Amino acid sequence: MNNDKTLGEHLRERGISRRGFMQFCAATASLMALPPSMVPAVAAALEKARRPSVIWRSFQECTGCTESLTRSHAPTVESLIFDHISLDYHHTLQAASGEAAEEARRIAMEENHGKYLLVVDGSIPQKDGGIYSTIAGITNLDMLKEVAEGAAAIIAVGTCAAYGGLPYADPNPTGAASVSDIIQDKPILNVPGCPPIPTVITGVLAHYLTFGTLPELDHLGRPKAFYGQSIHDRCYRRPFYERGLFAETFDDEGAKKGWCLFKLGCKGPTTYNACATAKWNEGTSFPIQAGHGCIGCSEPSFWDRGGFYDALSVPTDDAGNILLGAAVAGAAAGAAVGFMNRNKKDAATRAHETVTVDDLNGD
Amino acid sequence: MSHIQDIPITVLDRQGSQAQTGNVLPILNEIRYALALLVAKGTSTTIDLSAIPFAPGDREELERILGQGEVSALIDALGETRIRETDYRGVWLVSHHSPQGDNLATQIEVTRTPSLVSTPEQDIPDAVDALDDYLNSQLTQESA
Amino acid sequence: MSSASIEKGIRMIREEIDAPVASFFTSCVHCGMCADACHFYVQTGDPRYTPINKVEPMRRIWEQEYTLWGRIKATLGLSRKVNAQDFEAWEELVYDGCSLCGRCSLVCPVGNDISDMIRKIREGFAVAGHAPKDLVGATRRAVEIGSPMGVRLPALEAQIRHLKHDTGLDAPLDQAGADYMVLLSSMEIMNFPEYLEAIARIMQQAGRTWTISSRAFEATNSGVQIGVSDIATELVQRVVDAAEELGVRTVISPECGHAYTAIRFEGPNLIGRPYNFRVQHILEVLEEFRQQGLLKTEGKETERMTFHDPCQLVRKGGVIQAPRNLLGMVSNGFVEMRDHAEMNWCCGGGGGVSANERADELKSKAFHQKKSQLDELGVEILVTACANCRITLEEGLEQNDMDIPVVGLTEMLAEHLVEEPGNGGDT
Amino acid sequence: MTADAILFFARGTGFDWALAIFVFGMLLRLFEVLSLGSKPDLSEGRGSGVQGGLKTIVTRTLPRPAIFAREPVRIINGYVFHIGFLAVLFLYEPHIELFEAKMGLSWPGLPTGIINALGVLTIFSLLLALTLRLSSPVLKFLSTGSDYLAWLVTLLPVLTGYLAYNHMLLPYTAMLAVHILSVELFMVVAPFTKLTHMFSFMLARWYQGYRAGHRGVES
Repeated sequence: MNNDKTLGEHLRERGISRRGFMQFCAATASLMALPPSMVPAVAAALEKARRPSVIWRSFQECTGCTESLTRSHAPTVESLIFDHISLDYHHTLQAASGEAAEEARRIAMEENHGKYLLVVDGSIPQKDGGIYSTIAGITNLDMLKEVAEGAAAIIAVGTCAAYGGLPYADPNPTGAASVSDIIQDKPILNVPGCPPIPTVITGVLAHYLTFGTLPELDHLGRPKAFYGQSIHDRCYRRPFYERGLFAETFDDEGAKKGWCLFKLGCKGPTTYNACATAKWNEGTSFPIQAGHGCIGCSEPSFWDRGGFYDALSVPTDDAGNILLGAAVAGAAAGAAVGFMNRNKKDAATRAHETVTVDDLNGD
Repeated sequence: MSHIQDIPITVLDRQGSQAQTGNVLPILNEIRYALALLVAKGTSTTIDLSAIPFAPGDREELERILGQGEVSALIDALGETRIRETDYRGVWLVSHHSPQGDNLATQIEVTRTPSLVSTPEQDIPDAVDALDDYLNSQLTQESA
Repeated sequence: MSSASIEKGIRMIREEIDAPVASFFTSCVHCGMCADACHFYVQTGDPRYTPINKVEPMRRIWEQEYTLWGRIKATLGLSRKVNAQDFEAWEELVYDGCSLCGRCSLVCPVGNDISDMIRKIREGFAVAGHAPKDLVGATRRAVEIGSPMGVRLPALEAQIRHLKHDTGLDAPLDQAGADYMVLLSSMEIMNFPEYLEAIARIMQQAGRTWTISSRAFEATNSGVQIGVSDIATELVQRVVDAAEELGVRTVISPECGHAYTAIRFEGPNLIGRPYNFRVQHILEVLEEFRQQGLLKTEGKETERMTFHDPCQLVRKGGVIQAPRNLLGMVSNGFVEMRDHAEMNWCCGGGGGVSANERADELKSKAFHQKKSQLDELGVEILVTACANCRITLEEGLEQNDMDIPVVGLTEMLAEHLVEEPGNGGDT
Repeated sequence: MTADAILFFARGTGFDWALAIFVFGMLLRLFEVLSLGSKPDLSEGRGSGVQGGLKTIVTRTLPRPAIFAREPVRIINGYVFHIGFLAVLFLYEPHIELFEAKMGLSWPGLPTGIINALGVLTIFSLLLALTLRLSSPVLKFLSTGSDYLAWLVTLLPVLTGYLAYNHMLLPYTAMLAVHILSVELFMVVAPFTKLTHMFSFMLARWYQGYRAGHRGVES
């Protein structure tokens, strides 16, 4: 594939009409969560967009993120984008393997030095020199450093790459770290989620492809367009929260009526993601719609933030012992102070000499 | 059943089961506002439904209320785009689908004619050329 | 003999602080409601007279000595110990600026009995040498002579002779086995001898026997007012000894406020045991007579009159309905003040204030509370049942050029007693 | 430290310690009070001390008309922020969930909109309380640093709860963390300020009511 072609040319080469291109632009704008009024701008940008080289590296991960992406469907907007980008290395998806695959990667890195986009899924073990995850004898840590060096930008796909994710969970035996823990000198965009919503991954890629820049990010490095609002704020069950109607168990009347799942531990209020609007499985549903609270999988350390079934307002651990200890200590200290108080008062009482009128200094 | 969308979802009891989010009425109000704008200034508006949190059945409810108008169009370019005017004239429902039939995006356009229906400007000279080519080829055949 | 000192004062306050006091300080939210209940604050507008502020030295001693947090603060130098200057500064608030009327205790939203705390803090101030000299003098006379005003037995005997001469009625001294032992306040002996006559006539009509102890006829208790429990105990003990020696069933506290709460409620707690006799206020006795039909009156006053509720008798003594029932027997013109019964305003002279000449100006200011109540009603007669209130009211009315006679309820009743043949002054 | 980590601390260790200090402190205060003892009233009773005590615990909640007439604004405002604070604390569903988790007790809550409105009311009421405190000569005279601290730690949970719920000032996660931390501050401070009155008022009313009940006088 010729890297010099623009996307417009590329599509027309494939026999896509101008009207088809506009269809594509409308769908892409929607995918990027841009307002429909932006479609002409998207069209203008896409027409001229150049084909970027993309290297995808998978580290300490479960392939769930890639599954999410590929599970989507046959040629669609996303796949068109993927057709257009040059996915020069993805060890799960590419046909080549072993030395040939590594060779392809090295070539892509050299040819596109300073220009390629690096996509990472999985966390990076750092403990003991990073030996807990290696590919072709090279540790993930070394590989990330090597491949990041020539990248224009890095997209950390999935909570593991973005924040450490599951491997980072206490006690983090491999010393797992996120991409941004290791690489500080490159623009990094996080697409957290376990896994992330596939349209969000492609939406971010589309944005980079369209405008050649990373979209606006929040304080956790997430694109605001998708992570700008909490699940709770966009949840169709929100009205039940406002009215104080909650499912108390997973099979009670409230659950059947689709009431708010807050009391069943839904982390929607503190989880920022697009699940409630983008939804999953081609817009079919999302966990809350299926009757289960959000577990907050796109938030840092979600695995260690208390029970999935404990309401947000409930303390994360059972403080029974501490509380008992405090009560005992309070009673003991109280008894001690009480003892001192009694002594002091008794001493005052013992020292009491009967007061007579001569003691009053009246004159 | 090769697609998840093929699984039929039917809302049996809107009141009793998963009640409305209340997002149907706000959207209808937004459409009403857009229509007024179209009348007053001739400005078109597009509303992207994928950005709206819908409860199960909300989408169907919205489409039911909007109803089916006189015009339907099918654009078969990069996948299908189905366009239909609703009962409320000037309000169009535009849904983009992948070649496999997956719904990619649905928009409500409040306009005289949805932009996608109009022929792209550059396609017309191309059409002249194409038609010329055809006529020329006929001429060549005749003269031959 | 020891002498007064700040150390003794602090030690005494330490001794006085008990669980109720601690719970009061623990609960105070500084809401300031007690100020609005206090005539000294309301009439002066000086926030120092806010009742809870009057016990601030006690609060500090409590916090620094009886709470862990307070001990820590004191150790770290974050709070200042109570010193001589504090005693100096608070003396006026504790004695001159409080009549122990207890109105603040009734309005405190968290239920603090501030009045009782002031009663307690006075114990410390007294032994620290910070009691007003007039109160010390009165206390000395009470202990040494038997009456804070220095009234001796011969003065009483003279009044009894007058009674006999004027009415033919007797006031029997030291009569063992009488139904009632009557106590008198010095003021009644010196200023309001009508009271003695009223008692004699009422008892005669009711057919009850009564007596006065020559050893303990004084009802008032300077020890309670100045805040020296040891002296208060001694004074109570005199009455108890006399009553038990004479074997009376009931001791009658006269028309005096603090005398009633002192003998009725504080007494047994001071001497450390319950009595073998009952204690009743004269109004309680009269109310009993009324209910038993032993109190027969005729004719009714028609003047517009109101009743000044003595704080110790009504708010702190619980004798609320009796004076109203009794007044109803002899008056058609009775009207209530705006704030009455347990919410009455003090005359300003209670709690030793009237005996403390230094506090005269403040007392006069505080009286304006009563004045405004009276102005509102426009009464012709003011009835009360406390000799101390009566003196304070008379003074206050005179200072304000208000021409309203102040009458003791018992006397007023006596004036309306039905004269039955064979009774009365024709012996 | 990220917002979620602070929230986690607030919901976990922070809450445990704050609650522990609260329980420790309040028990300590209770012992301090009770250890000083009270003598039985030897005077002849006219009524029941127990009845008087119990009655006063309840009846002191209402002001006597004579005092209400003098300070209607201050008294009504006192009710507003007490009731508002308690309603927001005890009738907001997520809070009830907390009590259920900690104590196994549950009760019906109010719709969130009402709680939100009560929160606003409570905030304004507390602001008015401060204004009154600063403008009244008596209150200003009585007030110590501890009073203002108690005011602040009472306001903060209501204010931050309101801000969190309405997504103001900080992202929800951060504001929720701040909210819970402010509650923890309240719990830590409470046993060592006048906030102890939340429990001790019953003791104080009991003692005065008991004595009054025994003596047959008003209380």
